[in-house]
Amino acid sequence: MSILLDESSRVLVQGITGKQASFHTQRMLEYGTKVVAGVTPGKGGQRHLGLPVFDTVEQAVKAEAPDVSVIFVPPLAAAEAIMEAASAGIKLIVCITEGIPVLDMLRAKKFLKEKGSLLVGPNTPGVISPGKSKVGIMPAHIHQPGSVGIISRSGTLTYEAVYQLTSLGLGQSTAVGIGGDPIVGLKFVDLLELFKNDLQTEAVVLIGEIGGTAEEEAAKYIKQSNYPKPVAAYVAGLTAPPGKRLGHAGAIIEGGQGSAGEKLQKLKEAGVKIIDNPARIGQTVKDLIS
Amino acid sequence: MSILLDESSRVLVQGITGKQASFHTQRMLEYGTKVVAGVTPGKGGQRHLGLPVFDTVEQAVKAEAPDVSVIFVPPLAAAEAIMEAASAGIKLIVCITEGIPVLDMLRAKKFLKEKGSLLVGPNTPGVISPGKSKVGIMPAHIHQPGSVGIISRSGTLTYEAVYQLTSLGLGQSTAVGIGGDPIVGLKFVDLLELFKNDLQTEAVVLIGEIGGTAEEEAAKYIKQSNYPKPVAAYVAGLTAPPGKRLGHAGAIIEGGQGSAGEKLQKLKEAGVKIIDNPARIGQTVKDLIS
Amino acid sequence: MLIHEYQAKEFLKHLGIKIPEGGVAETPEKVREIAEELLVPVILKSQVLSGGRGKAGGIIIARNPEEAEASARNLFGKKLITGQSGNRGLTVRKILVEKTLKIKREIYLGLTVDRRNEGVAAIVSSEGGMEIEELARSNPELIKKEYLSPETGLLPFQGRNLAYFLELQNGAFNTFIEYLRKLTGFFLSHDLKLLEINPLILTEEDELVAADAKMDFDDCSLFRHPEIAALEDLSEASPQEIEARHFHLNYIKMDGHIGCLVNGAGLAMATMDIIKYFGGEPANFLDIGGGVTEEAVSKAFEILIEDPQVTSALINIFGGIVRCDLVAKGIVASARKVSLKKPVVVRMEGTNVAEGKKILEESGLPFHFVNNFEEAARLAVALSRT
Amino acid sequence: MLIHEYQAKEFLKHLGIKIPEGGVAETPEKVREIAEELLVPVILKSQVLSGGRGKAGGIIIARNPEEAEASARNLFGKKLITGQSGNRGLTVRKILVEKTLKIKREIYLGLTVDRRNEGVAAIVSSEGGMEIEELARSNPELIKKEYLSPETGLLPFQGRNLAYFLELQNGAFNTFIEYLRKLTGFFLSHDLKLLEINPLILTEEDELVAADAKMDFDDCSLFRHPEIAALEDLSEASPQEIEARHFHLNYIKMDGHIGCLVNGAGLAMATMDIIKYFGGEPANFLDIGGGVTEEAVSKAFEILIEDPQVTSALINIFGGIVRCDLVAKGIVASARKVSLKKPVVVRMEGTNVAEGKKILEESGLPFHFVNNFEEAARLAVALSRT
Repeated sequence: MSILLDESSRVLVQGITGKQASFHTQRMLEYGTKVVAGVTPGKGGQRHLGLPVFDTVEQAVKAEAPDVSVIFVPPLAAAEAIMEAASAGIKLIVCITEGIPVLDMLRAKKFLKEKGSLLVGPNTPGVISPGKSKVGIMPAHIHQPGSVGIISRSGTLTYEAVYQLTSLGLGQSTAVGIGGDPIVGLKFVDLLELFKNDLQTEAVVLIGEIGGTAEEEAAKYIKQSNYPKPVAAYVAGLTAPPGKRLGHAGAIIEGGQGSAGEKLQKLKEAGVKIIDNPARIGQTVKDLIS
Repeated sequence: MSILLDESSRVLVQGITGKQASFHTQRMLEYGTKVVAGVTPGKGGQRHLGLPVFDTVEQAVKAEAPDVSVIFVPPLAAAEAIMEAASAGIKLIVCITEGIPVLDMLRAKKFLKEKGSLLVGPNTPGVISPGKSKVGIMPAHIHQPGSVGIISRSGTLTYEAVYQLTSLGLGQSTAVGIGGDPIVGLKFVDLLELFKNDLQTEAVVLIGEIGGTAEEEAAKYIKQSNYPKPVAAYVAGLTAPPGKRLGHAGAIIEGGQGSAGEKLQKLKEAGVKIIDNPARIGQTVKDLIS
Repeated sequence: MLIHEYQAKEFLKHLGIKIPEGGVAETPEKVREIAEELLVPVILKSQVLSGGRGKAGGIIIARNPEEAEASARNLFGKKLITGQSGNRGLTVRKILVEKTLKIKREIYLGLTVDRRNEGVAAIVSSEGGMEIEELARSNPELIKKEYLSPETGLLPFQGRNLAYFLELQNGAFNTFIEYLRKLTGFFLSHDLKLLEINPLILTEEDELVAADAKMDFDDCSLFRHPEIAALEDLSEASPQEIEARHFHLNYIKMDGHIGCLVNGAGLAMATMDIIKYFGGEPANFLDIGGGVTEEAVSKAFEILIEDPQVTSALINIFGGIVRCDLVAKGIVASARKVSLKKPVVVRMEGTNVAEGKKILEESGLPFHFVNNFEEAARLAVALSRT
Repeated sequence: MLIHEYQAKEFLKHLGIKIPEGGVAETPEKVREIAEELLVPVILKSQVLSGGRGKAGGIIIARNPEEAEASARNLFGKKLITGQSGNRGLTVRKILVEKTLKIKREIYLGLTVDRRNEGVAAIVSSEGGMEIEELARSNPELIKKEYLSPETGLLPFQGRNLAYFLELQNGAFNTFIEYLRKLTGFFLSHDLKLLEINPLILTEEDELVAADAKMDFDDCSLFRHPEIAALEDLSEASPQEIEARHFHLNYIKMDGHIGCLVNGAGLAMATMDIIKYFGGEPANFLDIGGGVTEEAVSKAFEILIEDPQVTSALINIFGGIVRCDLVAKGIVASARKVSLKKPVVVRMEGTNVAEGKKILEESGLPFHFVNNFEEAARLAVALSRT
């Protein structure tokens, strides 16, 4: 089954003619993702990588009926690209762009609530349902189809987790990068809910980090819902100094809140299997399942 | 049962110390409405008509737990009063004020959607569930408890309809003035839906008028839902000249749309009993029920 | 509240939106003077508050200043009868004289409060110059709408969606979006209900120029825009209408013979409808409103009863906020003043109805009392024919 | 991006929000001069980018100009060690000299992006002067929040809710709401993440005066606020940090011995964590990012390896967007330049890993290759102790 994406997902690339977008669209096509069109204002009517390019998402939707859009536009226009996609009726929007101003994201999220679209990111490597569809920038070869669901605030650390799992013979149902920004679309809780109902998924790995309260909310949800599948969690940043932003815009301990220790404590209390050593993510999940 | 209001409704009056508000609050109390508090910024801590006055709706909600608010504040502050009530968690907001700028109402309605409160009006005589609770400015004595639901865009014309019904021995479950402005809260469709599930209500009278498409939407809803109760409708303004605003801000035929004839046609097609003669509203309903 | 084209164009100019060169004149000589300055064929546009001015003969092209002056002489003082003017027509008092444009394309651009979708709709069409409602019926595929939030205004992609729909190119593409952004800002900050530029001309030089402009402001918002309220042109209002406004009465003159005085807009419409239902014709819409004074009732009655077209009157009051005794006092005062000769049917219900009737009865004036709404209407119709 | 108190107060002044009289000085003589003009006891406030300046001895009251000059002489050049400064402390380079206020009450006023509620929170407390997080734990009933929409800003009733909560009276009531409205507008238009006035003083004359001010701008938004970006104070950044910034490297100096070079923020944190897990201490956080160049990798390696505290290094690359060969080239160039003597453990996976390893191997430089993440960390920790 997998969540968010499957073989039938029709993918639009916003900002397709850019360098990064071109590179990754090529990779997605190679993976077998059904990329059906691209949008770059001013380049409508052209073809790029063999795909039709449109001036607006609305035109692309009309012509090619995509249901997923992946956004590669620069930070200053990215929040607006999210709104454009939602306005045109795209159901799942994956925003790769890093560095979107936080107030822009507040506005975009309000807009999304009215339209009812789902957002993954921004500042995310994207989503992959191995063997079915890859929408994002993650290296494809480390993945393999299977039964572990992954939800992560980090990019390369997700690759690390996937690599460990695959090395131990554990495939993934879907791996979702929720993004490293302070304001993101789908969060741990939303995705846990989706994985709960996904028959393919047997266990879920959460990869959190310092900052915000998404992990605490996940802990609360897992506890209150008597979450029916085993969950393991790693939270990065136990050694992070307070008040410093560690790479991700959202990774900061502020006013004494958002530390990794606190998050791990809450997750532990919710019955989540805590992973202390980031080199043992795969092994922990293996032990958990078997 | 009745809709929107019953004996247990706890009512707050926003702008209670004003002249109109004072007069009508007195009438509501006489009717037996459970008015529990009033709000006038700057007069918090005083008492008025024997009721406690608060500076903010939030304070009033904390102290007296009203679930309905009726608004008598001037047009320039009325949309904001609606938002204040919604923000404080009031479930039903009845806005009597006439003359609110239309863009203010667009903003207020967007706000309401986020908060989930129901709005009746603005520019409405209010809501009455005869014998239980009266929230508004309608003359009480013409009403009597019974089984006819009334939904109307007009004030005095509603009184006329109620008067005719009562004169023929037909009481009312609830009479709702939805307001004569272009942008209002609950519309015919929303209230038809409520009356549908109200055991006390046997038949519904719609009193429409020129302008907008609320009657057409009602017709569509009645048709599509196979509405289970008999509905009669009178639409005022068959003689109205196009392009002229007839008293109500919303009563205008614009661009050839919103005429009474068109509305009646749609209602008729939906199986609604059309009332040609406004002096026969009561008689028509009587014939319809028996 | 509608303002004149030339006033609307002043706003556009301030916003940085191109309008044709030209000026407003109140005399044929001034028209000639402006035409001479413009040096080319000019267009004379009668400034009356109505659409359909062209069909009514209110818009004329003149090839030279002499022709302009001559045409203007014909136009000034002329009564234009348009679809919205009623039979009396609208008198031409001002003429906008403008340079004609070299037209490549005509576009429709409108902003309006959309009641159904509860937002502000930005509407465009590649078929400018036509009435948009007409076009919406005949060729809906030529129209495109975007709904704007009153808080965010125009989002960039919405501007692009519309501009691409219109197939605008290069400079005109960006200019169009910029215009739309400015117009939306103006619409929201000045409480408009309708703003139309129809047509917006794409000239042969690829410039976008507003050849016409219509702005309708929300009457309810004028308290916060005194500078807009000051633009109101009352020259077409009858003295009765101006007086009625002064007393906050909702009065609209119509063509029938039965004067109506009613409280509440819905009941007033229903009263007109029932008159028609029984074969009569209402002479007016008149809603005295909820907060009416005795003096205003007097004035209301005076206005309707002194209308020479009126042969009978129907007073229909359902007392709620309005008290019947107050209405009765106002009517008696007025009826005495005008030495009432026309038949007046009175139907009263509600608050203080007994006191009201007593006042009317004791006045000794010839009122016909009917308690039943239907009977009252029948009688007023019958009496209007005697 | 944090700005100094005196800079934040300049913005407040522009907004029409009262601040204490005073001025900024960079010398003791200037401090005395300002104190002489102010004619009363003054307060000297060290301008460093950190809270907790009072506890660290950075804020001093002086009863006369002589005392002010003497105190300033002590302050200038002093290293203030606060909770946020790290052990090295922050050097006092500027002092804000202000007239002291006659205090009736101290209020807390803050605006912040609320991640959880995804809105802008306006926060007030009747207990000004304390840290709000502290207060939120100890006395949450003394705090009130309103959530503002980024589009509408402060709604009037929200201002009233907060002002009534603070029990402000008369003039101060309205002034407070006006301040809040202006601050919200500024917050939204200038992309702040945090704005605090703590305390906002109600003076004995019933005026509201901002005694302190903190403004933290969203780094991601600086591209559209060049005037804000220009206010950045880099005087406390180490040359390494400034260099790292120049190359768009996320580099943060820490106190340990093992230098880290990683791609990706999460993996970089995890790398620090695993070092700690095996008993080591990371010397830095370093995320080279996704769009890194060979030159930037060189610089990154140079920065960490030349840190005298560093005794071993761990390079952990999971190639995705970043190619292992590019990283390898960068490291080799840099290692050659600095004539590498410290042990370096390399763990590489992902895109072009074979090419990357080959480049490192062929360089002849003494890299330790470990394929396993855990083994790599263990080795780096072990090597740091030899």
